[in-house]
Formats: sequence, structure tokens, C-alpha cells
Amino acid sequence: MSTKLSNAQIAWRAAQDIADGAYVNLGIGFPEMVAKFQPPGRQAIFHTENGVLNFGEAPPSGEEDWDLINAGKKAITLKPGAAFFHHADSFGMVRGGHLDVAILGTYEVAENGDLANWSTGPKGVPAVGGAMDLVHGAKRVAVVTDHVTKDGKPKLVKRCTLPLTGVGCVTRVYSSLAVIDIEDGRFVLREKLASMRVEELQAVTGAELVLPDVIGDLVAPEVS
Amino acid sequence: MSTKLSNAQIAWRAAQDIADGAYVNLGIGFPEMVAKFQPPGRQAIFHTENGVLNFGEAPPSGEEDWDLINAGKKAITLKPGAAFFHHADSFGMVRGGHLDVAILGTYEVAENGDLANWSTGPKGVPAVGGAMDLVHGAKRVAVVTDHVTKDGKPKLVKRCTLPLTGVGCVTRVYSSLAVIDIEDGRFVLREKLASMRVEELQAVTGAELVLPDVIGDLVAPEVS
Amino acid sequence: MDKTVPDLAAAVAGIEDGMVLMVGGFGGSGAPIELIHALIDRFKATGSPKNLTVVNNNAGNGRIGIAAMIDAGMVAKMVCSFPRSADPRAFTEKYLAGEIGLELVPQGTLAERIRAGGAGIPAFYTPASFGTDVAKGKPVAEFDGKSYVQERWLKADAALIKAELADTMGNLTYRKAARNFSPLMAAAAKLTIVQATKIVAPGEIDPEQVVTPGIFVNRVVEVANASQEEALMRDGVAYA
Amino acid sequence: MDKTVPDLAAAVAGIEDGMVLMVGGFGGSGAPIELIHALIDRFKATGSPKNLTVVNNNAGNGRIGIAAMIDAGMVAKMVCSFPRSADPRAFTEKYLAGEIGLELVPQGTLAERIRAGGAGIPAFYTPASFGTDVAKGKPVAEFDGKSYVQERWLKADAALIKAELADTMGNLTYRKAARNFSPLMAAAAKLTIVQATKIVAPGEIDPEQVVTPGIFVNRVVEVANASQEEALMRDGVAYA
Repeated sequence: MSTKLSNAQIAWRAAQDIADGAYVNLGIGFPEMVAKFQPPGRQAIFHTENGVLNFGEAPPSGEEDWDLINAGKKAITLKPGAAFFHHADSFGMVRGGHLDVAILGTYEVAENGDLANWSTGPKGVPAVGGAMDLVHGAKRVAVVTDHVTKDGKPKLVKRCTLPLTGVGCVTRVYSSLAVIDIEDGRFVLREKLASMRVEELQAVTGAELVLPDVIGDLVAPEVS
Repeated sequence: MSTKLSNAQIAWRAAQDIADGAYVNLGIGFPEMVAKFQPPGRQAIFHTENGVLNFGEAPPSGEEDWDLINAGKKAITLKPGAAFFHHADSFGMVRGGHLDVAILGTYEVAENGDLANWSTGPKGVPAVGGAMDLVHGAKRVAVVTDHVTKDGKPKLVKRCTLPLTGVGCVTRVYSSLAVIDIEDGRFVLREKLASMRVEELQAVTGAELVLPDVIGDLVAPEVS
Repeated sequence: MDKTVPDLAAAVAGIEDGMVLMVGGFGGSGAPIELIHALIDRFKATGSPKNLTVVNNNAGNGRIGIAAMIDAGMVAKMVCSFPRSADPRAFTEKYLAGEIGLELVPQGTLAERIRAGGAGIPAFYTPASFGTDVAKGKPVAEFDGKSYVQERWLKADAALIKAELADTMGNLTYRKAARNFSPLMAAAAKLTIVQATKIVAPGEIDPEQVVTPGIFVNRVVEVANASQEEALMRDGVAYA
Repeated sequence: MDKTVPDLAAAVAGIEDGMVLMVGGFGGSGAPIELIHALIDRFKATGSPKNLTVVNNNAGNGRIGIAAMIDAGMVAKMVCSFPRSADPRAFTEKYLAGEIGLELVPQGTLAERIRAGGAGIPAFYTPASFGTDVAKGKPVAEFDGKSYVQERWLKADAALIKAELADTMGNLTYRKAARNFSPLMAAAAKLTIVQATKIVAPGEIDPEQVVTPGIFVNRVVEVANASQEEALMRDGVAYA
């Protein structure tokens, strides 16, 4: 068995927490995979910042309609019951608390709920897009992320060192090793890989893990 | 010849200053008569606060559609090129400076442009409607009014004594005796009845009239 | 995902004492008469909901709709711009007797406050009412040399909305000027309850023509032949 | 009352040096390519307009549209949320060389600021960006125990908009997600210039389906077979 979940498996795990009929915004890139793993019998309604509710998968190559794209500028399709609206109405849905969950990627997430996912520092061209809006208003703001950086440093930290996207906004982290809630400014461990001891997980986490009585096993099928 | 213009004649005079293609909001009641007197070859587009642009006359009795009304709750009809929109968009048009002219009735109008047209005092049930919004944003805010009250007191005053609708908002007054611009906090006389001397007009006006070199004759045909 | 409910009683369940209730419509156009009357029915049967704060442009007409709620004694306070109508006695009598509260809000400010409530904007500035009695006690600020009044968002526990078409996912269209405040209120309430002239399957409303997306709607009930206030008034109906 | 103009050159007349120019579209969807290129044509022929501040969600892609304006040296500053794209070099090169300004605005705040500009709301509060570098220097305030950033309206001297249908009075519809910022920008600009796939007579657009009422539109020009950014990119078109 692998020592960590793949991105697809993290996305699968995040998808299990999305209720039937939930309104969901998925960040550009890795978080978009969550849409593939809706459990049978459940149908979430996906929102994209550029003014579409209830869009579906990408069309076959060559059949794209470039007036029908998502926030990542990728071609999409519509499901029955879709709606178009302008950008102010779209972000009204976001800020107004109408989304049930927003799932984003991240560079760092801190135990106080701070998120840093838009800038790795002052070099290059800064670009923020809709992330600073999305982290406010959704009833749950979750991140999907590898537990550590490519060079092994914790991405779950005491305090963010990179420029913030939002203050105290994240409520749950789905990582490659664990599921962690953020409650009262602390990381609360909900699930971890069965193959991993708590001490091992703590060693690759940048802030103290609060350990409740029940810690579930983090399990995900082989998906891709 | 009558010693003052009728309401219909005042409305006729106000209508002469509305350009072809102008977007116009007419207050409930007497100001609504302005719509009847558009000069030949000109077509204004009328806005009503409850979300309709380019409405037309009242339908024949018995043919009313009560989902198609104006701000005064009277049944209206549509002209080709009409549009429906919600209340926030409707008042966005008002506050956002998109109307060319708003024409309102009034209790008092002061030389500083203050308008009092919503309340005659603390008795009874207060009701403001859209007047406090309409006096802001339209490129021109004009009032149509008898020059004096029923008991002969000036309605054009130095300072309003009744509760204000808006501060410094009125730009032109079409009265039963004169056309007066409000410029730099003063009443500037543009037109008066030919039969009336300036001194007579001043005597029924509550603040000093500024007299430019050219003062036109206020003339209106017999209309009703 | 199916938001339809079987009847009007089920539609108005969960509206409780002391709630803030937005009611769509401008005068009779867009007034959800059947939802309001279903709420009155519940009040008559159970004594609840009462002590409501009702948000609407007006304060009722005759003895039906919001006026009937006031007559029945369910309303503690109205938030509106124009508490007058062809027959305003339900509100007027209670107001002059000091038995009902009134928060008077300029019409455009009322619309914008509700829009702000739905859009997550806690406060904004408007020129409307600056320098008038209506602005007393409100913060003011100057921008680019002009003075403005700060206004707060307005949200509700529940909203009663009349739509033309609804699909089962809650996407809505409206009929003509009956649109007015309804799309704003649908977004500003926690529990948005819709009576629609016709309920259709998802996909039967063109996505370009949806005015209120289903994300703002919780329940939909079909009322095929909805009453119009003007017709009820003409017939002299008194509901309370 | 007829707002149609005969050609693209007439459509973009009056856009002058130093103006603030809003350009509709999100990436390629809704980008008014022909209006932008007509403006570039005028610049090439006359040296004007230059020193423009351009408002768009992005900062151009490849060598067409806004990117071509930047390449041509017409743009002094971009106001956008995401100055990256499949091929962002036009903006990136000038930005890193210090030859073009950037005001970075979160996407929802950008939309709301433009909406506020059109709706006469000089300032509002949003939770977005509170506590981040993007909010530095902006006023903050607390409402109901939560912190917010004060943002100002955003208006323009002119807007370039791509619509699907337009009637001769300027009423507009959009195509699918090409709607995005365009209805907001149409309202926020003094001079709103529209290229529409088809121009029809007043009355041919159902009043229920008008997205941008004609009150916000000054000029309409028909561009029946408008270019789509993605197709131009695939074909390697460079306009500047």
C-alpha cells in the first residue's frame, strides 16, 4: 500500500463529504478533480465564478464552445437546470453565504485557519483571481493538498509565512495523509492513514495536532 | 387669457425640454401628465421605479394586466424595445446617473435646490417611496408645481420649512407662472408669463429672483 | 435535489414567532397572496407565527395579503418605503394606535439593502436621504466631494416569493413587472419559499432566462391560478 | 433613438488618450475582439488613443485583443484580478520591465466595484482581502463582529462590450458565459460601445429577456462573425 494518498484519492475523500444537492465551488486545477468522485445517488451543483451554475464535464475535444467555459478558462458543458448570470451576481452567491462548500488548493494553511494560496512571494506577476472572495462566505471552506511540500516541509503550519489569501477562513483540510478540522484555532485530527502512527504524522505537521477520542482511518479506493 | 398656467400647461412646458431619446422618470400624479405632451418627432423613454423601461399609456379599462403597473400602481402598456428588471437594477439606473431627467411634484423648493415633497409634518403615516432616490443621480431634476399654495403662499422659498426630500438637488422649476433655474444657490428667472410684471412674480416668490439679460415669455397652448 | 413541496401548509412550515419575513411584490404585482394566506391559516389554527417583522415596499391593501396579516395581529413591525395604498386602514389604524412599528426606508435604499444582504455586503453608501430626517443617526461620509449616508444590509429568516415558472431545482422566472423585489429577497433570506404558477422539469427553463438561480431557493409549491390583489379588492375579499 | 453606427471605426470614435476603458469578457468568452482591433487600427493610423487604463479580469493572451493593445504601447495601466493566461507575455514583459502599471483587485471585488460604479454606490464593504497585502492602505471596519475592507466604485470613460442580440435602442442579450462582466461595465461607463452578433428591431427581444437595458448603451455595431480568442490563438494571429 502507498504511504500517501494520490491527488485523485484526496479528491475522492473530499467528495464523500459533499451532500446531495450541495452547491459547490471547486478551485482551478487539482480541486476540480473532486467533481469526478460524487458518490452514487448524490448530485452536487457546481458553481463557477464566471457566471454558471450546474455545469458538467468537459466536452469532447473539437466540440468546445468557447463562450461556455469555467473560471479556469476550460470548456464545460451544461446539465439540465443550469443558469447563467453576471459576475456581480456570481460573487454575490460567493460572499453571501450561498455556497455550501468551496474547495481550494493551497501553499500553506495555518492552525488558525489562515490560508496562503495565491502568491509565493514578490517575484513575477501577482495574480489573485477569485480566491480572496471564495474563502469568505461559503458555509465550509476546505483545502485539498499534499501534506508536505515537494522538499518535505509541512504545508500545515503554525502561522503562514507566504502572503495570505484570507484570515481564519479554512474549516477542514483534506491532505495526502490525514483529514484535519480547524476548530478554535487548532488542528483537530479526524482521520489518518492506518499505516501511520500519530507521532509520524505530527512530525510532518507544522503545528500541534489535537487528538480527539475517536480518530478514523483515512481510506480511499484506487482512483484516478 | 388665464393668469396662470393649468397643470396640463405646466406639464406641456416641461415636455418641451425633453430631447428625443431621453430617459425620463415622472413622479406619481401631476408629473405623469408630461408624457402626454412629447413634441412631434421626439420619443422619450420612460422609466418606472418598479422595474420597467419604455412603457406607454394606460390600457383601456377592463384590459389591465395587474402584473404590468407603474410606480403609482396604475396599469400601463409596453412600447417596442421595453425591458423588465428588478428593483436594485432599477434604482441603480436612478442613482447611477443614467436618467436624463426626473420630474417631480413638490410642496416646497428652495433657492439652494433643496426639495420638500414627501411629508407635510409629523402627523399621520409617513411614506417616502422612491423620491429620496430619484432626486439624486438624474442629470436634471426638475419640479412641476403651482407657483403658490392654495392659500397663496410661495412654494418657491428661501429655505424649506417642511421635511426635506433631498439637499441641493433641484435644477429647474416649471411653475404656473414661470420657468426658473437654480444656479449657485439662487433662483434665476428664465421665462415668465408675458402678462405678469417681474415685480408681481417676485411678490409671490419666497426668495429673490436673479434677472438675466434675457427673460423669455412663458407660453403654452390650451391643452388638457 | 427536488425542492417542490406538496402544499401551501408544507411550504410555510418553519416560519416562527419573531422572525424577519420578506414578502415579494410591489403593491399587488408579485404579491404571493396564497403563501401569505397559508401563513394566516396557520396563525389562526395555532397562534403562531406572530410578532413578525415584515419587509415589503408597502404595508398592505384592504383586508388581504399583508394587510390581513396585520389585521390578524401577526405583525410587530413593517419595514417599507410606502405604507400607503388604495385602502391602507389595516396598517394605519394600528400605527396611529402605537400597536405596530415602522422602519421607513427610501425605496431604492430598501432594494439595495436587501441586495446587499443577499450579496454579502454588510454596508454601503448612498446619496439617498442625505440631509433628511430619514438619515438621522446614520453614519455619513464624503466621497469625491459629495456626501453620502451609510446603510446596512437587510437579511431575513424567510422570504415569500411569487414566480411565474419554477423548475424543481428552484430556478425561477417572473412575470413582467411582478419581478420587482423578489429576486433580491430570494437571495437575502435563509429560507426562500416560492409559489410558482407552473413547475417544470430542470432544463425546461432556458439557462439564459433564469432570473433567480435555484441556489437562492429552498421550497417551491405550484399555485396555478394565483389571486391578484386588485381582483380580490374589487370583490371585497377580507381574509383575516 | 437609433443607436446603431455604420462601422467599427465610427463605433470607437471618441476614445481618447488617458481614458479609463473597460473591456468586457473573461478570457476569450465575451471579448469584443473587433472593437479592440478597431481601436488598435486608429492608434496605428493616428498615434491615439494611448496612455489608457484598461479594466478587464485578465491582461491579455497571445498577440491579439488586449494583449495586442499592450504590445502596441497603448496601455499605461491594467486593472484586473488575474494578469495571467495561456500566453501572457505581452503584459508580463512590460510589467517586469516597469513599463506598465497594475492594480490587482480580487475578482469579486472587481465585479462589485464596477457594479457600484454603474449603480451610484461610491463605496461598500467586503470581507474579501481583509488581512491580506491586497487590502493594505484601505479603510477597514467591523460589522456584527466581523472585519471588512472598504472598496470604492470603479467607473470608466468608455466600455467595449460584446453582445449576442442588440436592438436598435441598445437593449442587449449575451451568449452563455460570455455575459460575465459585460452588463456591469455597460452600466459603469459614460460611453458604452457594443458589438453585437445581430442587430434587430425594437420589440424583437422579449422584454423579459433583456439583460442590459438600452439606457446603458450608447452605440451598437453589428459584427456578424466575431472572432473568438481561442480560434485566433490556435491560428497564431498577431494583431499589433
